[in-house]
Amino acid sequence: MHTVSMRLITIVAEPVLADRLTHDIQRHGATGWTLTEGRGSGSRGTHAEEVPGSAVRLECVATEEACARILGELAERYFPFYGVVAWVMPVDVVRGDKFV
Amino acid sequence: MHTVSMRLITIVAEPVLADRLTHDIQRHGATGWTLTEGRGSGSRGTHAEEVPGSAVRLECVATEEACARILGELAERYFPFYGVVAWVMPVDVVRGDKFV
Amino acid sequence: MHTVSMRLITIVAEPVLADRLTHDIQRHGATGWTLTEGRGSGSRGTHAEEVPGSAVRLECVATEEACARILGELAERYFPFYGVVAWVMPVDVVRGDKFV
Amino acid sequence: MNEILRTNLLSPIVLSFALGLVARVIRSEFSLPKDVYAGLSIFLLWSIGLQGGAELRHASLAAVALPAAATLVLACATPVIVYLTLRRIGRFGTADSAGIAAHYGSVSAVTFIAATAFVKSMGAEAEGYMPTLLTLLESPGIHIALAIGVVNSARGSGRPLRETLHEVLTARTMVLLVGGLLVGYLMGDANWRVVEPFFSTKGAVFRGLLCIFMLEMGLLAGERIGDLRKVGPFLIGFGIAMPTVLGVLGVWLGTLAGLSVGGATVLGAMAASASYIAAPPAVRVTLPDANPTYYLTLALAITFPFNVLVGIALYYRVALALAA
Amino acid sequence: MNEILRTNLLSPIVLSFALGLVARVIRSEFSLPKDVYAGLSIFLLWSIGLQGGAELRHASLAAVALPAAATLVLACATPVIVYLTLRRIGRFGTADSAGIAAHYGSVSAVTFIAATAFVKSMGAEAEGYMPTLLTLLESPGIHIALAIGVVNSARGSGRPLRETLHEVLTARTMVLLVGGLLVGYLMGDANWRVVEPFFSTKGAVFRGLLCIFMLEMGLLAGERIGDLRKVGPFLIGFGIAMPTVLGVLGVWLGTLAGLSVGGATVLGAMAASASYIAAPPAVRVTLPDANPTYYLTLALAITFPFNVLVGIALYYRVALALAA
Amino acid sequence: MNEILRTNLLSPIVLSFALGLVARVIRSEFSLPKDVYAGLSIFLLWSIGLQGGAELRHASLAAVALPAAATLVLACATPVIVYLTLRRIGRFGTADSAGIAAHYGSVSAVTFIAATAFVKSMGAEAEGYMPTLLTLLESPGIHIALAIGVVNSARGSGRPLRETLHEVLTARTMVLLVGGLLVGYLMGDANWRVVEPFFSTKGAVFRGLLCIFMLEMGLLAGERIGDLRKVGPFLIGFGIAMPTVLGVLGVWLGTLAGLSVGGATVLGAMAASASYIAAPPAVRVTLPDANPTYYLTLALAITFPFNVLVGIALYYRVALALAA
Ligand SMILES: Nc1ncnc2c1ncn2[C@@H]1O[C@H](COP(=O)(O)O)[C@@H](O)[C@H]1O
Ligand SMILES: Nc1ncnc2c1ncn2[C@@H]1O[C@H](COP(=O)(O)O)[C@@H](O)[C@H]1O
Ligand SMILES: Nc1ncnc2c1ncn2[C@@H]1O[C@H](COP(=O)(O)O)[C@@H](O)[C@H]1O
Ligand code: NA
Ligand code: NA
Ligand code: NA
Repeated sequence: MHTVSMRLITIVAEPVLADRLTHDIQRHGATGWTLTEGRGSGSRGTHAEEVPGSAVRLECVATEEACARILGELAERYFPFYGVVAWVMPVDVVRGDKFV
Repeated sequence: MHTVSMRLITIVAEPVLADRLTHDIQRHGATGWTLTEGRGSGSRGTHAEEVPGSAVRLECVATEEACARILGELAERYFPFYGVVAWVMPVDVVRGDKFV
Repeated sequence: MHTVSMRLITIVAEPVLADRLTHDIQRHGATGWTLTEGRGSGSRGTHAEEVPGSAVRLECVATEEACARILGELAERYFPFYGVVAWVMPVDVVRGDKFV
Repeated sequence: MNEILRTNLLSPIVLSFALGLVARVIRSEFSLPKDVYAGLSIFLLWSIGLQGGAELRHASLAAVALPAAATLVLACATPVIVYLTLRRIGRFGTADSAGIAAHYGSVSAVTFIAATAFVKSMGAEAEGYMPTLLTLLESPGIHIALAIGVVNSARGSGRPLRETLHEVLTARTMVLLVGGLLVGYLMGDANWRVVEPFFSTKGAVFRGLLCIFMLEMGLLAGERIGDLRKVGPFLIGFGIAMPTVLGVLGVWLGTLAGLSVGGATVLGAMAASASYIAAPPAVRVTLPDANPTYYLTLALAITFPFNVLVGIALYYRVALALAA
Repeated sequence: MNEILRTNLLSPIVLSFALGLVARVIRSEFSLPKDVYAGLSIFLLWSIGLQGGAELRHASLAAVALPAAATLVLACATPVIVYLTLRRIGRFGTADSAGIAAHYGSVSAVTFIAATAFVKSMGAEAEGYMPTLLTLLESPGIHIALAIGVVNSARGSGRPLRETLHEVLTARTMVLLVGGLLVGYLMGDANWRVVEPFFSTKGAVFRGLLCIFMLEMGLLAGERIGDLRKVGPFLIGFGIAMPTVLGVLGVWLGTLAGLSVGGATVLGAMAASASYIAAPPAVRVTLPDANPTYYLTLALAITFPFNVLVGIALYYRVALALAA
Repeated sequence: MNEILRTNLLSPIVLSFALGLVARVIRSEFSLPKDVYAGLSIFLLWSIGLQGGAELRHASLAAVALPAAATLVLACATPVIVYLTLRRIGRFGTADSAGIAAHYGSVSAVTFIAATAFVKSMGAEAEGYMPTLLTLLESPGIHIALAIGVVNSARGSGRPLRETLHEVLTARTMVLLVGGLLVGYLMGDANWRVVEPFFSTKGAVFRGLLCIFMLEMGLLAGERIGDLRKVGPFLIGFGIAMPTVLGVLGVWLGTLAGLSVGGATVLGAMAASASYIAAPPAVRVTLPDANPTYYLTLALAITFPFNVLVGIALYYRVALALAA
């Protein structure tokens, strides 16, 4: 199986941000995303959600550059104000062209 | 803590495939799996689901060979027809024998 | 984007353990966690849940040492009795101080 | 006809559907939570099944036999008519033609209910055993169309047809409709009277929950509206002309089989309707080559609204004419 | 006895359960969405609590005192009987014996409702304050069994027993039953009459939703049927004999305490039933050595169906005999 | 006043809320599943909308005009009053002041219902078209407060205000209230009578589901109780004094506009209430600098319980006095 190395960025955030984040990552070149709902706890206690503690978890496989741009935007626009964490790791995919 | 290196394969797919995929990965030697439900967007716009955009996210820790075989089957049987993406990454686990 | 290397530990377990696990990881120095609900299958067939097969998936970004301590506690207190699996992988994060 | 249409368009079912459609068009983020939507569809199907079973106790076998035969004829004819039309006239491929045929071969439970409510509001209540006919029509058409597709298709999904047929036969819709029919029949009148206010398809609970369900149907249809461009003018025309043909055929067969005006109208609506719950996953796994945009847009965004807004009233006019 | 059994087997509750069982056996993918299932169980428990509270206003303390005492005797005796039987006769370990005892020490709310509905359909309605007894029986048996298990078990979960007992006392079932009792009592008759058609356990809404819940209970029991082989013949026999013994004990104590035939039957069914909502998680975290396959299969796949299909009718026969 | 308070405190709505609060305080893990909670709030809003629409058919435009004007005056005055009080007296920053103003500028549907139920139980039923006023009051206050906040705030969220306003106008609450109003109005009396037992805000279904919803409201409020320390004494006092002022203002304007005692009380309760469904997400994305602990604790843990427990009874007393 021929695989290509890409980056997976995972963003966990307050649910109010869900739509904006999916738009943002697509603007930076991501070709797709997957979102699951859950709950969490971190440094910011209170979320503006009906159900306290709820969180969305957004995953996106993209190029290293796209992930760096996404991280940059997160750091600038969201980290100061919102409950958001993100992490990046290398992954192997088949059909690497799908994600560019 | 003594850890062993294994592979984690994550498959995101149309929900209609959920049962087939869990069977497939077990056929290729996986000893377990975890499935969460979510939604997503990618290159194929339309899913045959009642609720458009819904997706399942299947995770499986397995040996490198098992993951390669699973990727191979995905590429052959599902990639041409269905909305499916998959990625693989190395992970450390305790009790490595559980996954073989 | 300046990133720092951390560890991501993912724990999949029977839902009855959810609250204990989130307490445990915080006791070992984790500053936050994210939990999603799903279902799964592994070596232990029967869970004591109303809905068989349900599972929780707990993620936590922490230092390598914290992850090792968490794995150690899991191995000692839960692995012998409960349906629990866990894996660890390196991830890159912005704002590394958030997780210490 | 104008008065008939007006009654239909101002029914809560149609108004709720329209509201959902509008909400999507103005890009509202509103939608029913997934589990609520699934719970509602379980309640609706189960109620239809139960009520059908309870009513069946009061129908003689003789009375049901002919309409049941007519329904089975429709179950076999519909997928074949749709398949051939798409292959011969539309020049579609095997998979797409068979996939779409599976949807029209089955039936939309919500269209069935809308038709039942409509004829009642026109003072021409349908026979009580109509849910039995719905149950009969639910699955054979899917089986036939999938079989046509698999037999004629070089490139299969590598999955035994048998497995899919088992899935269709044991799907949620079948368990609830067939199972409800049995439970409703067996529980007897005294037991039915206890739960009737809750399950009756004429009652406030059923009608109320149906409104909420229709809101979501409107949202789902609205979501597909953008795909109308993708399916092209032929399929848009097909999604209106084909239900008209099948609806008139259903009304005619129903009248022949001795159904009342209301009953023939409802049978026509069933024939004309396309399934969007049972058929899509079955087609998706068995005929992966078939384009989901085609069958989903047809079923949800064209034929369903057409039937609910206009079709049912039309079949009623036809039934009136045939009865006269 | 035949006529009694027939009435019971054709009740909507039993039929829906059977349908769920069959659906799982034919490997249908049908199931209730998780949140719908949880929502239904909240509604059922809350309704039972409210109605119990509303009825309690009309009962004199004197009338309730003796039955309440009988219930508390059952709450203490049941776990001990079950524990000793399993240890001495079954030769099971401490954890397994105590774990199973916790399940029989508590009570299955659905069995309670099935019994209430059954005696009503036999024309022997139970006392209005029965939900109060249900609430009394809910938690002490779990506490006693867990305490036995922890005291006798070398290898604990490393978790203070106190924490688990707090969890049991504040669990969903307790909040809804005890809380409902209080709210129902305090709101007064005028307020209760407004919501009674919705919450009454004799009403169409409650009975209808119960049917849907029983569908899922059938599915869950069906899911455990494969485990019958794993639990072995002793436990299968135990799962039938033990509820029979406890049921007769309950009926006898109930009759002694002055309950009517209907009330004694329902108390017997409560004693005979095993909890599958409150007990399993409490046992799982406190006695991790106890094998969940044993207690879940017993509670859900053996004793629950046994009670619902046959046991309740049997306890009713016994209550009739004792009353004569 | 004592008797009035007692009636209110023993209503099922208040008792259920209190139970939820207590359950959280004793650290019960009980909560409504997410989809059930969302489903309930959809049902409640949709019912209010439909009933409002159905009642509107029976109201003359002349009768509605003045109360509607009074409502719009409240919609503009409330956010300004709250904003200035917080800036001038409380010395809060722009974002926090505007964020809190948006919450009081809008309205809590559950407070509205509690008030409606209360005045009915006091024999002073409010006008049937009150839901129309609720709909009018829902969104303008949010728009005004956000505009104030954005204009006066140096550091914005980098997101066009237009987008947020669109979101507020197409949010779930608006779709259900405005849409329900239209559907209820258009469907006509005959259709409304069919579904009325299900949707009527005076009926058993609505009242019963509302109780279950209030349980969760109690849990949510209880969850915020720990934050009372964080908001400090000024805001705690504000969360009680401000609704009192706004409530009296609302009652006065309502009486001026010709509303009955019941109607004026309900309008007062609407003015006094703070939104916790529509406002929080809108404020969060538009004024990210505003501290959610402030506005959520105020709306949910202070003003909501204050209104439900005491405020409504107070506004009723004021309305009685003004009418005399
Ligand atoms: N160390 C962590 N590991 C995993 N998830 C986290 C961590 N810290 C925070 N989160 C998630 O990110 C969300 C926002 O975090 P925060 O901004 O710290 O409040 C939380 O609700 C959690 O779901
Ligand atoms: N780049 C991506 N990153 C994460 N998930 C993706 C990505 N692309 C697609 N997906 C997921 O895979 C599903 C199928 O993708 P596709 O086959 O591209 O339609 C989508 O619904 C998404 O949930
Ligand atoms: N190989 C695996 N890969 C991913 N998840 C697993 C794997 N094995 C087990 N799990 C998850 O861990 C839970 C407990 O596993 P077990 O202790 O093996 O029964 C299962 O319910 C699955 O959700
Ligand atoms: Na059809
Ligand atoms: Na018991
Ligand atoms: Na207000």
